[in-house]
Amino acid sequence: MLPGSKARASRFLLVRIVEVETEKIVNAVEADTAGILVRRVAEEGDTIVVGGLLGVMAERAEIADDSVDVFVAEYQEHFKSVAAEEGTERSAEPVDIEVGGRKMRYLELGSGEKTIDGMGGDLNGWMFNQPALAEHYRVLALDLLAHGGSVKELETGSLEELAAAVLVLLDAVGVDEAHFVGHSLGGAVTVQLAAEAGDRVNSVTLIGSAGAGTPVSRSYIDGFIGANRRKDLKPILKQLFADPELVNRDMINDVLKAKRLDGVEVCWRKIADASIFSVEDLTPEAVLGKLSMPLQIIWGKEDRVATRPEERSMPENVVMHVLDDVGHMPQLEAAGVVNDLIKTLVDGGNS
Amino acid sequence: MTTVSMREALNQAMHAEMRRDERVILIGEDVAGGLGGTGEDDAMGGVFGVSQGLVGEFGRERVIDTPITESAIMGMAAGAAMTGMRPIAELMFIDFMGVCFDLLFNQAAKFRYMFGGKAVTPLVVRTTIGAGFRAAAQHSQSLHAIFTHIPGLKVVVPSNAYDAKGLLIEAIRDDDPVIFCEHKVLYDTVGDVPEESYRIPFGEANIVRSGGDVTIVALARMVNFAVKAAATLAEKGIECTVIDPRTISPLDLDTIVDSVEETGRLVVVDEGYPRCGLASDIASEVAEHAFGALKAPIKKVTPPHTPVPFSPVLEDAYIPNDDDIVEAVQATLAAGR
Amino acid sequence: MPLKTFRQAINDTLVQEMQRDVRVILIGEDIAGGTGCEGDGDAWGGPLGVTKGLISEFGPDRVLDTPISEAAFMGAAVGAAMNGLRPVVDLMFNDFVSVCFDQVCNQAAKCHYMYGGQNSVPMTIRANTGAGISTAAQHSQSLHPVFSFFPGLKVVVPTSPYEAKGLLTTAIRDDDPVIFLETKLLYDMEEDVPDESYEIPFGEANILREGGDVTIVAVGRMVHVATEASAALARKGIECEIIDPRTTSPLDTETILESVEETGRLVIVDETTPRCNFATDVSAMVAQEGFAFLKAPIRMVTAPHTPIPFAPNLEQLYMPDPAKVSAAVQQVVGYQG
Amino acid sequence: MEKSKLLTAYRKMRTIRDFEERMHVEFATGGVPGFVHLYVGQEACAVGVCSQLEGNDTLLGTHRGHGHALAKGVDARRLLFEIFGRAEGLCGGNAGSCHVHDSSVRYIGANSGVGSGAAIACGVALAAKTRSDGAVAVPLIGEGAANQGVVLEAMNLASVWKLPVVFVFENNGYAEATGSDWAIAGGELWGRAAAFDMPGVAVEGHDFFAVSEAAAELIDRARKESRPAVLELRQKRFYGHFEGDAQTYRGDGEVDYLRSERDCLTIFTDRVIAEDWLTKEELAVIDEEVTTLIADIYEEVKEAALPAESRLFDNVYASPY
Repeated sequence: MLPGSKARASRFLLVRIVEVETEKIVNAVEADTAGILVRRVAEEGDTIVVGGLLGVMAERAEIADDSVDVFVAEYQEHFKSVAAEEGTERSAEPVDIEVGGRKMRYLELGSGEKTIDGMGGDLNGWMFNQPALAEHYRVLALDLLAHGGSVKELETGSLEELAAAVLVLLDAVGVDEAHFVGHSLGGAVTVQLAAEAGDRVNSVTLIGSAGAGTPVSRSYIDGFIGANRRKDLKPILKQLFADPELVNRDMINDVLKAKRLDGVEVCWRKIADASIFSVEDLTPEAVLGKLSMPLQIIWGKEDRVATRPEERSMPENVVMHVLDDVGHMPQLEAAGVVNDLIKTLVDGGNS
Repeated sequence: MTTVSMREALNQAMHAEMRRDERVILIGEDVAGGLGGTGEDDAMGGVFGVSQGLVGEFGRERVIDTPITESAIMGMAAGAAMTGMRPIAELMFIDFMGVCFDLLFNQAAKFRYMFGGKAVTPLVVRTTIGAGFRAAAQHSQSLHAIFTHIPGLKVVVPSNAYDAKGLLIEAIRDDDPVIFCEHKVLYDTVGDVPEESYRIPFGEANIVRSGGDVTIVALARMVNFAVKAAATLAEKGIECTVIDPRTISPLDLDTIVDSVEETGRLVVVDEGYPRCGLASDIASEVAEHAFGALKAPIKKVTPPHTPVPFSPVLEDAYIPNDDDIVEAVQATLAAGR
Repeated sequence: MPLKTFRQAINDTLVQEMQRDVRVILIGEDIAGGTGCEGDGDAWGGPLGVTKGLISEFGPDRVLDTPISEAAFMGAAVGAAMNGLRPVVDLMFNDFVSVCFDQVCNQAAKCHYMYGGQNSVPMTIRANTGAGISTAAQHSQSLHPVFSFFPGLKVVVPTSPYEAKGLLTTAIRDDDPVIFLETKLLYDMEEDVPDESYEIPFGEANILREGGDVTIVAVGRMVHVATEASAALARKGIECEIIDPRTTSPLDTETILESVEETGRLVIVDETTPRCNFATDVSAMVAQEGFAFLKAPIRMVTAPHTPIPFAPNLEQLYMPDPAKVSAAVQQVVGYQG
Repeated sequence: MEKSKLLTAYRKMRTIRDFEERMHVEFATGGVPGFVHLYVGQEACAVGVCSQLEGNDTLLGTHRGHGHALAKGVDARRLLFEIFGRAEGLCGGNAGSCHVHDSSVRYIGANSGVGSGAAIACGVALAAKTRSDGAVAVPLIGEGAANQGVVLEAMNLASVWKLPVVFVFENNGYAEATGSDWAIAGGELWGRAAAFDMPGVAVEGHDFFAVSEAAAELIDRARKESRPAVLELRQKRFYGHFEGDAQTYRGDGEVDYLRSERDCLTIFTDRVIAEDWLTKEELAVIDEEVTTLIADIYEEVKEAALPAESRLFDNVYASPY
């Protein structure tokens, strides 16, 4: 027996598997240059800082090895200096605060407006948007109640409850008014906020949104909430993207990790019943026509989750953007376009 | 050569070895029976009557009845073996290993290795395996795989009277701990057995039948079913080789691989549980060492992953039989690369 | 997400489950420590410090120190589980199952079945497993194959703090006896682990790395050995898919088969002795169910068929390491049929 | 003792006797699968102990368990069906004679890992103690099993943990074919109790009144003080270790003596009539009812449905995958 002894383990300990989002989605979504992977620089098991070099792609496979070497060396050198300059900003961590006795989590970068995420997602869902926008504004990404790092308890799961929690959070961090971006469920919460507290909302961007007066796929929501195994979840997540191949193992694992937390399934079921299915019978006019701030809607043409409102049914104060070859996740699938649209609306509204 | 039952063949082996070597002793619950009673002295001769008559010839100093205390029995036998005796310890049902596992698995099996070769443990544990007696979940298991898993032990699973005698004599003369598994249902099966002593070496499989289409490896009682299945299949023009490994640790892999090299097809039959059992063990060795010769998936024939049920109808459904083997052989013939 | 060691993750889980459900109790030797002594009443928190602090929060009625008496307290856990509690038993070293094997394999595993489903036996047995810290032949074994062999048991071998927390939560909430094996060498491993409770379902393998050339199935710490090997192999252009079954019983055969269908090649890494172990189990399953996918022999990388030596250099030699895994992978990749 | 309790006790003892005597006959004619170990002669032991148990107390039986089950209140018909491996048996045909179990009357299975019940009882008692429901656990342990290490471990644990367990040793003279006087060092199981700091009592197991009186005191103490105790009951079995046992280890005339001088039913009947507690007529009514019951269920069982083969796979896990 080994009274009080510590197992001598350190030699076998390993670094954590790569952050999902960085490797897989960058590979899949952001690598818009067609090419052949000629050098894999990062190995699985390595942790790569955002912006770090994962691999080198070239137009031709037969590119000389030494020229790849030169490129890698130059890139690494450059990257080191950029990372040093940017320093602390890059390492911002999410913050947990108590709001009304409940824990909520948010991540603040830069200075400017706020974003709200969609159901089942968390603040990481804005990973391609928040840093880019933070170059211009103060940006808060936050986890709705029962999502991400926020508390996994709800009373009713209604839009009122979710929106109220957002307002309390904003009070707590000293934000009186802001531009709001909401995706999916986050969109419904944004609409609710804008209706309740319009004076605090400078503009609204809704992305593949619930709560805009059109139905959300019930089979998707039921399947998403019910699936607790990789095999069940995979076909469901594939509905999210125009290109189903974007759904990879790490993405599934991350969603499963979130779903498996105690209380999540019960909370999401409440939210689905109280917030998603309860508002789908309205019309876009009825919902959005009441709002007076600048309002834009971004929708993927291939969205199979949230029904896209017909453009002609939209009230006059709404501008609509439909993106080709994009599904329910425009902020990931076409991050650059979405970022530009947000920036245009925010700048236009402010100037 | 006389025709005797497997029970009698085992009894002969113990008689002969106890005569031959006075260090051989028999220890167990009711191996004689009658101690402390007012009736006969050799009242039981083991619950299956295998050791009947030994106490009459060798006396209670060498045929040692014990209280119901398997851990003490196995500990005592291991200690005696390490210090100059050659005990045969009876573990009435292999299921009872549950109450003496430490002595076999952590002690007897490891003495020689742990003590750097300084200890010799010539111990034979005679025990019974197998279902078919409506003895339900705690007296019907075939746990030979557990012992096979353990380095330091040798494991024997005889399928007939002739092999039983030769293998038991070999086990008694062997210098390592041997787990000798007697299938309950086989005690009454008869065969021709020489009256003289003879030895069958460990690690030499018996090729029971030769045929070029499929190799069937079967253990203990399953050998009989395999032979029966092979006869049925022969009528349909399918020729099987039936291999009885006789000892499963050590295992005569060469004979099995050689056969699969010829037939290209393998069916493994075992009455033990399917997970991490002998059927998997043999199948995996062939998948590694005879892969190039395989023409079809290896088929395992085992009971399901359930405890042994009591009810006759359920127990019959549980135990693999010749029909299951025929089906497996036909399935492997139907499949192909 | 906070960084936690494997040890802390387990401690957290026990605290949370005991807070959540008053029926959850802990039983084991020195899980508090100091009982009956003059000094600290939470002297040890288990010999490896995993249960430290629990007695302070939950008191001696729910954190029960025991005499050194595995058979008694394991049996007691079975009885308590059948009578409405949900005991978590600390067996300390999995090797000690040998002195309470009957309680685990003949009672806990079978009661639900034998009694026709009348009583469930919701108990979790935590035990440490594996070699690497010179605890020699009787305190270093990896016995997941022995447990997986028995129908009625579920067997979990977590590979990291995150996995340990989710799987232990599932184990405690599960209505069957679960063997939860904690690899000694992983206790100090750190990882992000949510503060909240979460369950990881049994029977769902984790794919740690995707690759099209070879499938590697590994359990426990061997997953990290395989990962290390695969990084080196990737530099040579060989891409491995690494599958951690998480639970060896139930086994996610589907994920393994799907992967082999892609890669056509399989290497299994298992720290146990080679006979009738988990590697043979997976190999035989694929040789039967996925034969048509195979382009090369299945290779098993295991410990040798010996007890575990003490001397650190011999012990290193005993355990599978990345070099052995790489060699096996290169063999199957280079196989010419 | 109240009259109703006496009638119940008599009915149970009579039922066990007739159930087992008929089983002896049926086994010989080959209708019973597997092994049976008969309880004839020991009826007063289990019935005496159970006369002092309350509804939430648990009894843990052994392989010689038909009498244990019936004494605890298990339905004779469903017990018989189980022994015959029929679908309607208590455990659906998974248990058989040696593992019969009935949670509805808090009878925890007969167990053929001898001695294991002693340890399991500790957990049953622990659960009762944790819930403060005032229940007691009573494992029945053969005197042969008493020499298993686990029984001694369980006695120690029960004492250290202060559990309401009454260890009842049924000393029926023989562990299989070995005499108990030889196999038990010191000769007396009750004497082992002192070493574990608990009271130990031995009584004649053929005397229902002696058994129930001793059991009453020990069970009551266990319940009130949450402490273990030992009760040793001495009464030789009338039949062999299992049916088919030639019993050559017994002395000449031993069973005849037991049947004429040590029959718990005769002793009970003589006493209740002599003391005017019950009448012959009252006993005769019970005899007749039991005779009819046994005849009926043995008739019925032979025609009863067998379990569906699919049941082979049921109940391996409580939460299957």
